[in-house]
Amino acid sequence: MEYTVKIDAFEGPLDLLLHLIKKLEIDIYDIPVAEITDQYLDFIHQMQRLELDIASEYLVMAATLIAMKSRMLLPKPELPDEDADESYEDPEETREALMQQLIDYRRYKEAAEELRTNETERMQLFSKLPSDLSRYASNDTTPIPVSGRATIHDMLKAFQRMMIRKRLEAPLDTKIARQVLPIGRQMNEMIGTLRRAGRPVSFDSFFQYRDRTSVVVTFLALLELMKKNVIYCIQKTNFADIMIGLGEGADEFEAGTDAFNY
Amino acid sequence: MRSIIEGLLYLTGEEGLMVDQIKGVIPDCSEHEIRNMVEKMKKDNLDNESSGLMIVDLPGGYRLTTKPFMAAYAEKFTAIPKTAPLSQAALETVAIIAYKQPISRIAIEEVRGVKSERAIQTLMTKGLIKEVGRAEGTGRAILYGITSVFLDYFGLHTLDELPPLLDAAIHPNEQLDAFDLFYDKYKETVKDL
Amino acid sequence: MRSIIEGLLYLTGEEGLMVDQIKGVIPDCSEHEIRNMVEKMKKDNLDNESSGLMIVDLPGGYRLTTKPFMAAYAEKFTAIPKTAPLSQAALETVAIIAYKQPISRIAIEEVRGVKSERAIQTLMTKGLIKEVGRAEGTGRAILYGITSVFLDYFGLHTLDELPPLLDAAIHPNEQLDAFDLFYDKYKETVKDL
Repeated sequence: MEYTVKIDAFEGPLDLLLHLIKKLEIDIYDIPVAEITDQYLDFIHQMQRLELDIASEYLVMAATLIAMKSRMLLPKPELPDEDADESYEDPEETREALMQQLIDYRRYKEAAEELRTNETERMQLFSKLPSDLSRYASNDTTPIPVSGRATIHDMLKAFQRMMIRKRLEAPLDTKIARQVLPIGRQMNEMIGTLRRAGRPVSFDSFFQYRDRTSVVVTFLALLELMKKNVIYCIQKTNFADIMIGLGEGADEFEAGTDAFNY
Repeated sequence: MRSIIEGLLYLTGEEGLMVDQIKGVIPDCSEHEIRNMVEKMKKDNLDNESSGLMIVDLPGGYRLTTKPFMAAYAEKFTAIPKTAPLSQAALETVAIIAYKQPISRIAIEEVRGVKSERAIQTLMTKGLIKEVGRAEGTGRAILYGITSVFLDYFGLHTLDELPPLLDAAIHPNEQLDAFDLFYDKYKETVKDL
Repeated sequence: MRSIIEGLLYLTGEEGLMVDQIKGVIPDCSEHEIRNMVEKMKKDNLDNESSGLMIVDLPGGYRLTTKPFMAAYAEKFTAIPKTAPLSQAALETVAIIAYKQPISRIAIEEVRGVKSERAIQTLMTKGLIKEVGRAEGTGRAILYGITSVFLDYFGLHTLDELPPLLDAAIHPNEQLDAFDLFYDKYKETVKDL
């Protein structure tokens, strides 16, 4: 028989035995000890020849199988020998125990396979990070619940997510940073956004690309538009979002796209 | 009510939205009404081919996720670190724990026929299992049980939804009682992870 | 196409989704087609009274957000005692302070890329951070550091027990493994207390 599988493809001697039983089309409820022992030892030898590390569990199982096979070849004692140093181990009982162990293990292995399906399905599903709801919180002075405290793990996970988030925020095409961003075009872009929104838009939302050039150009465009009364800015309270809306001068404004290049 | 639940599902995202929390926000609604409504929303989302979103069950609540077909696109856009699937060893180990909890390491190793220390370690750090007590007698071996993270990880609402074992040697009722005993503790674990 | 855009809008959440990013995912679509589609989705969402979400414009893109009426419910939601006591924002901020103290608000915001006033406020009121001095030079910005409440809260004896911060930006997964290793030790420590 050719073995194309490596030993680390198995989760231990029971897994290997189940593989052999399946391959040899043996009835798990009636395992031929001699045959399964030979096949098992063959496999182990093959692995040894390939100089693979074989975990001690595999060798223990090999020893058990050999002991069982050899006892089966011996005649059964007529009467229990009470003077014997070792009590007689009935190979039939050993076989029965091994069979039970294999059946038991196979059940969990099959359950694990079903869980694998669940896992795979679950990994296809993605969610967003929870929104920051702190702006809705009326007060932050609620004491920390002792039972539900965060752990270092939570903190570091949060940190890691932040790093991923920042990577996602970076512009997809980094060449953009090197391009000249015409302020005129940026001004038109902003007016377009405000018109489409039909209501004031937050200051922050204009600064989606965080590279230096686009931040500077966007900010200059904002200042220019404010000077020309095309837009207005309001901030209701300290630290509240600054809201930007279209001003009186918006209708007649038209920036030349080549104006104010930087 | 439907719009409120949708809004809250959006805001809570990956964290998920508990039925209790919905009740806190809409006190006039019974748990039954909430559950019926979400089931309806779930179905509508699935039926609606022009929607890329769906609602999945969590223990005690729900979570809004993208549909499976979105996976290829979604990976690039989520800020949530992707985890590697469990190793075969860890998967077998967690299956044994789920069906036989509370269970000691030695008992797990008897079933698997191999050392399972590392698999248990992995499962602990992933928060899928936790220590639920100590065995009687000498040694007082640590006993392990699953957490609600386990249920979430495998997309199960309750432990009842575990696939039945082939030759059912475990009595389902015993299993349930054991689960109830731990349930409160699970909740704490999840909070601690 | 509509379902893909919806899914991506959900995943990007508050960050928003750029038209360029949509084009990157659906290369066959022109910017014009994308804009038309989103305009239609926008309208449908507004008209649909059973939806709590709407799409708003950003420069160069769009963002999915809750409808204005949701503010009252979001407020109610935040008033419910939470299972997760610190928000993602607060956890990020306290992590940065723990590793980089003494540090000013501006420096924290540079790392996070977003305003952090509220998060700092929250951490101050919970006693996890405190003012530890003033920066040199103009402005003399307030510098923040962690407190002994922080150590207690996160189950540390000394600051030395904080796991080393690897290059998280480059190797997010390795980073998590390092956390996992640390977490084991941390749990053992806690157990002994």
